[in-house]
Amino acid sequence: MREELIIAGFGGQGIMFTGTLLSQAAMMEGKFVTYFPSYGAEVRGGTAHCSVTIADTSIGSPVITHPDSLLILNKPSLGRFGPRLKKGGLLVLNSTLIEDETSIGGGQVVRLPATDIAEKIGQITVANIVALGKYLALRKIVSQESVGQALEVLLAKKKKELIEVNKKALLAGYEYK
Amino acid sequence: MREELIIAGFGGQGIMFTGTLLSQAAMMEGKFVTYFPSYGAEVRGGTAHCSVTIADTSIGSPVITHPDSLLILNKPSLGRFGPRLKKGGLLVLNSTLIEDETSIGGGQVVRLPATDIAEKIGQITVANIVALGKYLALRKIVSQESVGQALEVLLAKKKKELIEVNKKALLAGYEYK
Amino acid sequence: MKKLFGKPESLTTVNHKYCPGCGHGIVHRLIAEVIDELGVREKTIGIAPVGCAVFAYDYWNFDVTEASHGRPPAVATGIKRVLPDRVVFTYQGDGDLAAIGMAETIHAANRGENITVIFINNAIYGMTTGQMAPTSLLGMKTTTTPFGREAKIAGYPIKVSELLVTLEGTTYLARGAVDSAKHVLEAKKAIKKAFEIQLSGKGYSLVEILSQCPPNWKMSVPESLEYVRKEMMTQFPLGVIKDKTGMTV
Amino acid sequence: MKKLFGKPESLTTVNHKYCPGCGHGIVHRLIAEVIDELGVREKTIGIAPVGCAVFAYDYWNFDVTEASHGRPPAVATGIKRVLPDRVVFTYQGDGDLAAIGMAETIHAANRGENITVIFINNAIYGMTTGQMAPTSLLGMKTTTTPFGREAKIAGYPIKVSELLVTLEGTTYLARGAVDSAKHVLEAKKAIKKAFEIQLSGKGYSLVEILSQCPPNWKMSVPESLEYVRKEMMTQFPLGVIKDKTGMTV
Amino acid sequence: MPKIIIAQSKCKGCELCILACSKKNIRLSQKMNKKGFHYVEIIDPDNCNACGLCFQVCPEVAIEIWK
Amino acid sequence: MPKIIIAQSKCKGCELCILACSKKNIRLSQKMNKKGFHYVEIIDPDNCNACGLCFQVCPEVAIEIWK
Amino acid sequence: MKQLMKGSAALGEGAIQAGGGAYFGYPITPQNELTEYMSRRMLEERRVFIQAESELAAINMVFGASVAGARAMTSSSSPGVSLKQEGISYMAGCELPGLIVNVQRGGPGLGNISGSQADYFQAVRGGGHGDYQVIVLTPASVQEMYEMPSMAFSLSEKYRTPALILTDGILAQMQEPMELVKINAARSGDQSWILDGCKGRAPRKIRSLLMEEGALEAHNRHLQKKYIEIKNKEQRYQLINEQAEIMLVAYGVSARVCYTAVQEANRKGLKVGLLRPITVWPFPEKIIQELVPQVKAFLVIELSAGQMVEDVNLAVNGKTPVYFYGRAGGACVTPEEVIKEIGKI
Amino acid sequence: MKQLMKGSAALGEGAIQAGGGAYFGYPITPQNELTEYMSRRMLEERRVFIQAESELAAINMVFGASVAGARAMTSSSSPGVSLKQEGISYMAGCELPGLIVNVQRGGPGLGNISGSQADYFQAVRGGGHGDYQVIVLTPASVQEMYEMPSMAFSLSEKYRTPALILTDGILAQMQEPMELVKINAARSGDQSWILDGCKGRAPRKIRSLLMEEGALEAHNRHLQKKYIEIKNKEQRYQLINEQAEIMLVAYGVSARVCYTAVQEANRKGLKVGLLRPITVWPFPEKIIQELVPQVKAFLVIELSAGQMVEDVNLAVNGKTPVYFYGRAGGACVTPEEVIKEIGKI
Ligand SMILES: Cc1ncc(C[n+]2csc(CCOP(=O)(O)OP(=O)(O)O)c2C)c(N)n1
Ligand SMILES: Cc1ncc(C[n+]2csc(CCOP(=O)(O)OP(=O)(O)O)c2C)c(N)n1
Ligand code: SF4
Ligand code: SF4
Ligand code: SF4
Ligand code: SF4
Ligand code: SF4
Ligand code: SF4
Ligand SMILES: [Mg+2]
Ligand SMILES: [Mg+2]
Repeated sequence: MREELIIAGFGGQGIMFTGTLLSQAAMMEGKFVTYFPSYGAEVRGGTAHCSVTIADTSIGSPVITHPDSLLILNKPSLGRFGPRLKKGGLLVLNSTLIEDETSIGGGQVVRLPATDIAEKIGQITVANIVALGKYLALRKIVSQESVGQALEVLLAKKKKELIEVNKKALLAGYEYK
Repeated sequence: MREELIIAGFGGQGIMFTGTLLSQAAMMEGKFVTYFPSYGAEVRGGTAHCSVTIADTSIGSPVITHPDSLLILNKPSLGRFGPRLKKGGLLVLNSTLIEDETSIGGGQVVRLPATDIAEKIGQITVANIVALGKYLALRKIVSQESVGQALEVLLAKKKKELIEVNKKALLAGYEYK
Repeated sequence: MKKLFGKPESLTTVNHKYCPGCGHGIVHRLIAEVIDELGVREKTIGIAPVGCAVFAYDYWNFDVTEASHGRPPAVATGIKRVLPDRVVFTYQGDGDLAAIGMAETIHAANRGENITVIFINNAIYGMTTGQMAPTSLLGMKTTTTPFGREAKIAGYPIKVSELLVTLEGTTYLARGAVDSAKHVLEAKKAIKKAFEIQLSGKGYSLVEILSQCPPNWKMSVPESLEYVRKEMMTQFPLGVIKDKTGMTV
Repeated sequence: MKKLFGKPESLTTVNHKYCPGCGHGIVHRLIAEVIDELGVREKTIGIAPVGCAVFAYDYWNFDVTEASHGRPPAVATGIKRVLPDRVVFTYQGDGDLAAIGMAETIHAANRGENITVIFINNAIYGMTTGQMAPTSLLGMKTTTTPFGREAKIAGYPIKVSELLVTLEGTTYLARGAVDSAKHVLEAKKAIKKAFEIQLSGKGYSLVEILSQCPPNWKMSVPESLEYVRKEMMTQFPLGVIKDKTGMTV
Repeated sequence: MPKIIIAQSKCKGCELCILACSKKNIRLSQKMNKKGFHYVEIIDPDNCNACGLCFQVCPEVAIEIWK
Repeated sequence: MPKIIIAQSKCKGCELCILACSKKNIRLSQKMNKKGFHYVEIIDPDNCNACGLCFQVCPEVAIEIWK
Repeated sequence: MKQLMKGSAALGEGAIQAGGGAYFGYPITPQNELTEYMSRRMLEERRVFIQAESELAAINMVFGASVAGARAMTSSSSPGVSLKQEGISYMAGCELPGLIVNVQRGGPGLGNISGSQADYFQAVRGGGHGDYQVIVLTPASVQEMYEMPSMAFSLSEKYRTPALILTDGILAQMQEPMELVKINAARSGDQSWILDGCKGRAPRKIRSLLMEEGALEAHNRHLQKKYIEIKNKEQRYQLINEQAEIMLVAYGVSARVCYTAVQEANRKGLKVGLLRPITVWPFPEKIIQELVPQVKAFLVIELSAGQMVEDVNLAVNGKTPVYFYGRAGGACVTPEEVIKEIGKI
Repeated sequence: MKQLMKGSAALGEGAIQAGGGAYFGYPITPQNELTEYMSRRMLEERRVFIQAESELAAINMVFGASVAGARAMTSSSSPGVSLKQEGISYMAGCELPGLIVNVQRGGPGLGNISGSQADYFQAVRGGGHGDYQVIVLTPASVQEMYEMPSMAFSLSEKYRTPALILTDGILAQMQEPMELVKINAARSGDQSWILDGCKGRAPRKIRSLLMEEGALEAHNRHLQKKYIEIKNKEQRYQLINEQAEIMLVAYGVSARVCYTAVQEANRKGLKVGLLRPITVWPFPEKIIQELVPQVKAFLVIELSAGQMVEDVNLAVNGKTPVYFYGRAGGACVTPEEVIKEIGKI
């Protein structure tokens, strides 16, 4: 097993957190994992993205050129990363912010209104986790439970109060049809 | 023909001028010549010396390890350069300032009281030229006339008044027995 | 209808990459307006720093060169001495001008180079995401002073304009801010004066502008304006610090 | 019989390489005497500069390190932070301290490093044989200002002690000279005070010493003393420039 | 009546103009532009006096005022 | 009577001590030391008051004074 | 227990665990997280942290802290490391230990902030002046980022010459599981040169200026002897598939790319292996010379226009073909590209 | 008419005759006479002279003067040149012409002030960061010191990359007869990048920061293409005794030593020749490769612990034995030593 995922959106949409969360969960499951952020430092504006590779065997470069999957939370990122998706790959889109209807050659395109769903949950900033839930439902790279545990680890120190709403978002995404 | 000469003494004894003068004369005679100063910069005190190589064919390195001749104007320089003299080489000493009586293995040692002679001429600072005169008398590397002309070239701009006394010193050294 | 306010010719149409509320964009425009008003766009050479304003060459519609971090004063010196009739200015952040570039700053000022320096003091390293700057206030939490800037460890905020006062080479030193329209207009006057001094060959001029950096200060834009007014202006009072020409702004 | 005057313990017996009349040798002795008097020879670490005093490590009878040209304040900072209970001082010329090392000088001062800086201002680059220094007086002929230092080209003589006054990190700034026995004794008092400030943990102290360089000034020794008194002291007045401790020398 | 044009695509919603406007005549829109920023809009064009304060503080030079 | 010792080998003949001595009690020797400098000498040992002014200005620490 | 950690933080923690007593840095992307990490942790540990006014000041503070006996370090990225070259030459000349970290980014000039490997020559050929060497170590995982400072400090002290960890923006920014294993913090080598006040001993001097006739030449001979000893004793590397016919040679992040390429090539039945230098100075030339008879070709992979390939060429000395593939300017080579290059041989 | 001239003065006058418009220097032995010469002559010629506050400032003033279109230069000696490395990398990245002179002295660290050749690697392998090259010229006589600035400026402008004259304390300090021949001062190459105000044209920008995806890689490809062109077209050397069996390889002052050694060896009937690289980057590898079949051994002579010998090794690639003899730390090799080394082969 080897999954290369790029997560992309605006800065502020929790892109890096999503990637770290997934990586933490993968590590807790004993998998090999690398996480690589795009560093916005020295560039203001534009999109943020990160690359997560999860595998059964040790991983070489953390840099992903042609991802197996894409988690795209805003429109500019679709233009930037869409064309890079591996043939037959999976594209999960936040349809609240992306009206785009074009299909990706051969691949699976899944649209979910992540921001709307997050708003309904009462915390617009968890749209990323909603999208992650959907992605995990489609690619069972790591279990929902592991992500839940990872959430507890990562938020334990400073943001304990956010654990529940994030779990809710994860579930909402996971179960979104 | 190839002559390698080191001239050494205290800073202030006109060591560099003596070397340049000889080089200028050699050049005016159409010879190949290199002049290389020891740069006292970044070292205060100690001795000053310079290296002059004169030859019929083009000259490689201007650095002299074992000179054919030495022109030594003070005592510390004798200790430093004496041992380097080529076997059978010529050593001209300023006996006013160097009481040393040791001979140089196999070589020719010539002592002249250059400072005393210079004082008599009325310009203590031309002891260097006195010594040069003696040296030239012994090794006819360049002619006395060329050195005279070189003096005119070098002193023409700023120290015209010194040409005569320098010429006198040169002659005094040349003719010293 | 007449256009009362709009993009000056000396700005390109390229969009800034600055964060929302950042003062850099305002000062870029002020410089462009001054250059337009003085009619010197075609003889101006700007020097962009290494800092958030590193892309300034894309935003100004005149000749601009990059300079290595901290060295704009040296680069400006090289340009101005070769082309003394051109208008040459540097645009520098507090890290660029007062940390790594302190020696070049002092010496260009001391030589009285006939250049203009626009100095953006936002008390932080913006581009590298929020480290302490030489001008960071005591107690300020930055990514390299996680417990707040402490004088014993990290020294005091440097008052650059005051530091340069003792140098005979400096002709004009002033400090402004861009936290409000009023201050923006005052800052523009100071910038204009600085360029005029250069045009009349009177020597070195520097305008320091207190500027907000909301994200690295970890503040909202309104909070950052308050910080400029309450904290920054206390440490770095606005006004003309030196004016050898005797004229007031 | 008692020895009234003689070589202090903190000097070695190695002969100086300085030119006749040079002030460096006098200041070396003053430092050594002060260190002896304070009883700190065995816990002192000196930093020799790149300049005529580069061989100072041979002359002082305590631990001494070299530093690259201009960087003694940074080296001193490294040592003092690691060994805060040792006595750490730099010894620097005007080229070292005020030209290439200006940024390090300002920043160590601004951090209020608890070190002592002995600054030899001889208005020239001695070691490299007589080029202009940042402190060379206007009109002064040096090997790089053959027509005399002209402000338009080469800027103004920098008053280092005055420049540092505005920095909050500086505790004690004083200027002395070694042109006469009287001034030598005053200079010693200032040096002693500077070391005492360090010993009591009060922060950064700098003593600037006007010093003659007869050969590079192209003067006899007496002429050079006159130059110090007439020209140097006019531009660089003697006295305490700043004293945060409030005590007078 | 002055004409005030705010380039939505340039605006980053920093609200500096809102704080600057003496007429309190600018507000944040509910809508986002392509860059993901809520841009600002004039509340009442007739209430604008073309004072230019909003222009002065706008870091994006997103505002143009005609009269 | 104070004893004043001037190390000839160290002296560089800079004359600073000569200028400093209130008693005008130091002069340049006609002789040179090994380094090529005319060193200084005390004119009249009895005339020295051990004030140490000469010591203070000597860059070579060539002077020692006992009493 | 494993934990996710950023490469730069791992390096910082590794230096702290190794007894790093003094850190001096200046911000520059992509090494900021290291400076930031140290700004918190060093103070927590009551050790010395200073954000210097410049890279120049930082390396000279390291000089001072090292003189005073601390395990001292600095870190920067390419342009900032260029500014340290004079200081590094001084440290080598004065025989001072110390650690410099270069988180390489794209160049030349301001370049960009992506990971790169284009400062190899600067590191191993002495970007500063004079004949000197620093020991250059190259981690290839977050775990190694954590463990390498200890190795660097102790080699540096043992041989009294600065050590440099040559890494890049990718390794510094990435996170992967790693373990905070126990680190050896014992100081190694003679310490009788440290300046801490001459109590009970003769004063000591630290200097690189040697003006007496022949002194600097003698010092250089001493240095060269030391360098030869290091060359003989300290060549380190990792070898994957010793029996390979095509041997990739790569360090740091490009070794990771090659690792994936080797796996895939092997799957296809190709006899491809990987030699990963861990020290690039001393360069592991002995193993290369040993491999020469069996290897049909070396393929050197770098994120540069080709620098380490020269060391491979010098070691191989014409006896086997040496190929190169690289991408300069902050671009990263992919495993696919490596496989394609293997195909071309 | 011949005249005696110091190497450093000759270089300075040569730069002035070549139209050098701006000089920025900082004192350091043994190049002080060059700065001093320029301080007088540039003002006499009403050109720009500044004694900068440091070597760092000086190289960045050169950057500025070059941006403004002047033939700009700086000079220093080893430690000072180390401080210029960041600036040189920027100039290469921005494709700016300009001249840097390194009057090499003994290192590492403060070292001493004797002539040396230990900064070769720094010059030809890019002591700064990133993949870049500067054109490196090596004079071997006072006459060449005078003539080389013109060559340096024009190559530098033609290819828009900095040029470096790599000389040493011996050549700079020595005097020998030379002739003030007429120098070509014509500016070469395209000038449409100069910043002098955008009157009548679109504004221009000078930068080395390329953040857009792929831009820096493309820029590096462009630079490498240019470097390859220079390598192909600009290798310069002097060859004495083409038919020699033992070929000495040396540049600058050590080439002069070798010249004497060759004369003596030939007198003794030994078939010894000398290849003197005039450009050391690009290194004259083509002629070495041509010589390989006929030469029994190369003997490289340097005033260093062995740096250029690597370039000879890379060019020879194991096909002929390459020997090295050198002296580091400011000591000078003698013709006798060279002859002894020849004897050992
Ligand atoms: C030699 C060097 N050191 C460090 C950096 C990294 N760097 C880029 S911008 C910057 C500081 C920016 O701060 P400032 O000058 O205050 O500008 P701001 O971004 O705040 O406007 C630094 C340290 C660099 N590019 N080069
Ligand atoms: C990086 C570097 N630049 C330049 C030099 C050459 N240098 C040696 S000493 C010196 C200046 C000396 O002047 P100053 O600091 O005033 O000391 P002084 O000799 O006058 O006492 C210079 C420029 C050097 N050694 N290293
Ligand atoms: S980081 Fe600060 S200075 Fe930089 S663009 Fe953002 S607000 Fe402006
Ligand atoms: S050159 Fe000047 S500073 Fe240097 S030793 Fe001589 S007198 Fe003193
Ligand atoms: S021009 Fe004045 S009144 Fe009109 S919107 Fe702007 S600030 Fe408000
Ligand atoms: S000031 Fe400009 S960028 Fe900010 S909200 Fe107003 S229009 Fe938008
Ligand atoms: S001690 Fe006083 S009186 Fe005696 S020689 Fe010295 S200065 Fe003169
Ligand atoms: S002051 Fe010292 S060195 Fe100078 S003349 Fe007197 S004894 Fe000699
Ligand atoms: Mg800033
Ligand atoms: Mg000085």
